[in-house]
Amino acid sequence: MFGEIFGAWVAVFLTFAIFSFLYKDNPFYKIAEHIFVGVSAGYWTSMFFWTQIQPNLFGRLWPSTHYSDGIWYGVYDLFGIFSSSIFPEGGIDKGHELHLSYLIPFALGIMMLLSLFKKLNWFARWGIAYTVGMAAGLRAYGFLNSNVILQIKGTIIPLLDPDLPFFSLLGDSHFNNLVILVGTVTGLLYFFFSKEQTGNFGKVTRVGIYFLMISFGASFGFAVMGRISLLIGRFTDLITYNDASYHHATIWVLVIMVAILGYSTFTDKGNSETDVS
Amino acid sequence: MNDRDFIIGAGGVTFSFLIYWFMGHPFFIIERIVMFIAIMTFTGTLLFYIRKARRGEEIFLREIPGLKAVEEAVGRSTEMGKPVLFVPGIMDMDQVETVAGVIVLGHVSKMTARYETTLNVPVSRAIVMKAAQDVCKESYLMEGRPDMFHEDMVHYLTDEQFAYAAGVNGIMVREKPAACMYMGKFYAESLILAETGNSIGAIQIAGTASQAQIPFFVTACDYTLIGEEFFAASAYLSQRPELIGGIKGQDMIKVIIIGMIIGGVVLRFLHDGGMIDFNILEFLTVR
Amino acid sequence: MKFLTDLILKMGTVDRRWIFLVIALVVIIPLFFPLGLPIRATATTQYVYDTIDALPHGSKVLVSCEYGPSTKPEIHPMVLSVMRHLFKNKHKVYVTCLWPDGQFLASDALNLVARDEYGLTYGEDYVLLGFRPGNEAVVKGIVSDLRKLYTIDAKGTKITEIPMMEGVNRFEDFDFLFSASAGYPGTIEWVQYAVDPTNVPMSTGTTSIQVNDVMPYVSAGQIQGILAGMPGAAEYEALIGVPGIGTSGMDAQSIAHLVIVLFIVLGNIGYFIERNRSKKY
Amino acid sequence: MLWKRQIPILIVAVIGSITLFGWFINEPNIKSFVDDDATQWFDILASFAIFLGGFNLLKMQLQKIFRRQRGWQYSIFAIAGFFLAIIAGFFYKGNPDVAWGTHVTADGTLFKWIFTYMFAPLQATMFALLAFFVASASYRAFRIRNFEATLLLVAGIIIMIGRVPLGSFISSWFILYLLVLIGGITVNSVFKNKQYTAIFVIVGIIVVTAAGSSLGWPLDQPGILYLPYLQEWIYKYPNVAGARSIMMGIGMGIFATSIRYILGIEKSYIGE
Repeated sequence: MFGEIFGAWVAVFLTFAIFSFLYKDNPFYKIAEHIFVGVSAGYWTSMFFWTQIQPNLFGRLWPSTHYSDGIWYGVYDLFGIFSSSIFPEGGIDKGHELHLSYLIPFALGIMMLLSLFKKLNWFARWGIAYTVGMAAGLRAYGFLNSNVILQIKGTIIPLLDPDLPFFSLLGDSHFNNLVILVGTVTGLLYFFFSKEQTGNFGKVTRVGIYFLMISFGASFGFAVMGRISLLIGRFTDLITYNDASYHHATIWVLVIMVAILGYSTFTDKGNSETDVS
Repeated sequence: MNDRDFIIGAGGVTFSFLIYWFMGHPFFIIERIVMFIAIMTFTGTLLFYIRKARRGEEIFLREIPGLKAVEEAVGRSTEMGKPVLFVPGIMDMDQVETVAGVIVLGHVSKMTARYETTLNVPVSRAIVMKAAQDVCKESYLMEGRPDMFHEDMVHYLTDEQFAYAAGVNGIMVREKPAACMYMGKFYAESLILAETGNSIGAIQIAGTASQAQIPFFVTACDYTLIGEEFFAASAYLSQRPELIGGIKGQDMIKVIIIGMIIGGVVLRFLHDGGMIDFNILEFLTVR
Repeated sequence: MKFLTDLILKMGTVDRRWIFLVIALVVIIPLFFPLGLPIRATATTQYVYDTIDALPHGSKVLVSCEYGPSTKPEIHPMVLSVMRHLFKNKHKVYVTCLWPDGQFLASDALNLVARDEYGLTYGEDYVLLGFRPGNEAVVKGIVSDLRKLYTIDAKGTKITEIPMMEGVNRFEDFDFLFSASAGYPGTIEWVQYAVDPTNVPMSTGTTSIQVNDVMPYVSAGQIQGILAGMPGAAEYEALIGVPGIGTSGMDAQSIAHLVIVLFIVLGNIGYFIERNRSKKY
Repeated sequence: MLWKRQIPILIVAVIGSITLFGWFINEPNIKSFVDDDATQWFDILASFAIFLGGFNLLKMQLQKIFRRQRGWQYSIFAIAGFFLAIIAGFFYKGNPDVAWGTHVTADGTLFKWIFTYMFAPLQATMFALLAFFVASASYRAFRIRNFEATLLLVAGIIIMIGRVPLGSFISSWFILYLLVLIGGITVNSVFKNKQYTAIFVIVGIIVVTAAGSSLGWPLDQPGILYLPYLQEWIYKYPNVAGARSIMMGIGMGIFATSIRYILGIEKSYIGE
């Protein structure tokens, strides 16, 4: 319970410290920002180690199912002296078989880490090359299939469908289908670079840009919506932490912080501070 | 690689595939044949135009208004005696957009060298800083003004998104650049940058492919290079044949796609009308 | 008239901290004094509801949580509502996460809905498979062989020892996918690497900002409906009849939108006045 | 040069073609590599890359402290935060009942505490800041400087109002009156004649009022002007058309870039 109440106070402090940036750039904000940078780096590192490297790499190199007294597990036991939490006695039991081919990604990974040294800078390239190659192969297919071929399919509208009304505002209709067809084709033509956008072609591409603008308008509306939602979520949390069971953390932190910031502004009045942000 | 080698290579691949095919194509997932054809056709188109460009054939690219405005903006800064600010996005060099932004920077720095205008490039990644410095140095050398180049024109602020945005804002408010350019990958900070630039009355030109950020740039900047336009911009300015050829190749793929859409509508019409058996929708369904 | 135009122009140069204050107030006040505006489902939300409602009882449903604390206000209420709907219809729920923080939020949601509200048994009615790094590679892994990727669940139990995992070996063994996604990796990767190649139906709930990236898939029938941001969550809450965070946020959301629209209009009036004046002189 | 240049290019070419053509080949060995191992290797490498990022951060912050650069005091907080998370991740679970490995996800551990009370509020608040910036930008920067920008802002406003509950209270007749006024402004700027404008506005108001009272002012009729319907139409049709053309463009761009990587035409990933 103490952990929870203390946590609430920490959370409230950090929240207000970030919000204080709206007033001006100040030490509270800078502290919170730096804590954020540090904590998130450590957080990701631990998270990825325990969900990937330990179970899926070490778990395949030294699975408990193949545990024996040979040299291979001798190496493992040696590691175990340093950290019995990462390398528990008797091999790692994550349900994997022994796969020595995983020494390849292990080696690439170690090379990536060694690239921190200036002289071995290029060591990272092999790992990056693997990542790039793998992503390129996967993405080329995925994007071509879902973003191109299936979108072509989605744009092939039925002209001959007796059940479809000609006009209907909200349901499917011939008119709405045509809007999609015309918008998609003209939009694609707008991104045509090897032809001057003049004359009739220019008129067509103008239609295309109008469709793009409507789409950006919708993106804009949704972006505003999302940002407001996040703010609502933040305030809801702050209201929760203002509960008596958290000793009214929100209001206390707010009052103290405003007092300190106000005081510092008051005393700084004479200095020509040009820290604009 | 000359033409003969290319044709021999391409022909060899096609020939061996045909042999494989007529041997009963073991292990081939036949349901995905459409994708296979698409990949082969599109790759072929791309390669064809890249090679064409490399051979030195003239390839026409239309003018992009935002790009023309770049030179005007630099000119205006010169007249007013104010600096030019260039922001190459907040992501690292592994993003295609950052690379494109740095290539554009190369051309902007050539202009500032020519006009003797101050250039200011705050960056948020160490690797981008190195790359941007190299590019600017090269441009100033090529314009014969190495005396005007100093490494600090490209400077690192911080990796953290909002801290970086705040830093750039500070620069804008203090130095009041007459032209601000945002070319690269942007996230939520796009809005903060464009708003501040707007409030100091600078000419603003943006270029990005981040769809969610384009609206903020379109509304707050004078010119915006949208999505593909931005990639084309780097090809356009760089004049590197493989990039220009690639743009032309992508244009041709677009022609194929539009042809497929319109042809598909016709085929569907014929199918629905009972005139042909071929069902285009089924054909395009890949499992 | 002159007074009015001067006032508008003067407001144009106002310190932006006043604007910040206005926004803070219009969001906070409705949270304390709700108006209770009625919520009406949009077509895409209704589509998600109908799709889930039509699943036969006891279907195996994969729920994938791809969001973190930064987007929790938008996505979390959707996950809660969809889970309530799924458990009410007695489906088996399998939860995976493509984002590491998604796992915490998913386990919070399961604890709240499955354990506390419905009193279901872990491993028989629901299971938290947890997070694996690798983005689209994880999706591909689930499609080809789930058991190779997930040898253990989030609690460290071996998959082979979980009763409800019997007969579940790959993505095609699921009847439905719901992706609660806040970006990359998320809905788009599920569509590209899982749904398009296998034909398993899916619905999605996304952050507002992502809606437009996903809409073409919905329109082309690759996705069965979409819950769009916090309003989408509120609509789903209204459909299943259990109001939650989404519903309570809608008043604040409405007012804040209205105020922002007013800001845009006022700002533009000022812009026009200024432009006309500079033309005159 | 071989090690630094040729081998990386070869790796990309080989791995890229295997993963690309693996989609088409139904041979058990290749399939199991492409579907499982290749992606697993990728995952493992991604995890190492995260480590690299962590070390990089540590290096930079430490440098800042040792060189006493501006604001070095704050770097202490960054390093403290990093080590706090590392300690919770590797050395101190905080809950003896939980096994190593599951402690990063289970309840009641120090790691989870850091997530709930530090990481989550910080990340969420950083994003919530944007609500304020969007408001200020909407007041100061979003100008209808040309037709395109007008289209964008109008579509945005319709979506914003139409999607929230408030939108369903705005009668389509109100929008009609608004349209009459906007029409009046247009007439005024085209003809520059106050009489024409006045006539247009008065006639418009009379027509709308007459139509409204004869129909009994239904809230959602005519449907095309009722914001919830209108926003739904924009969202499902013109918006999808525009978004789809961008999506196809991006899809093609990524396909083309990937192919260039695999064929070794593009080598920017090794800094060329």
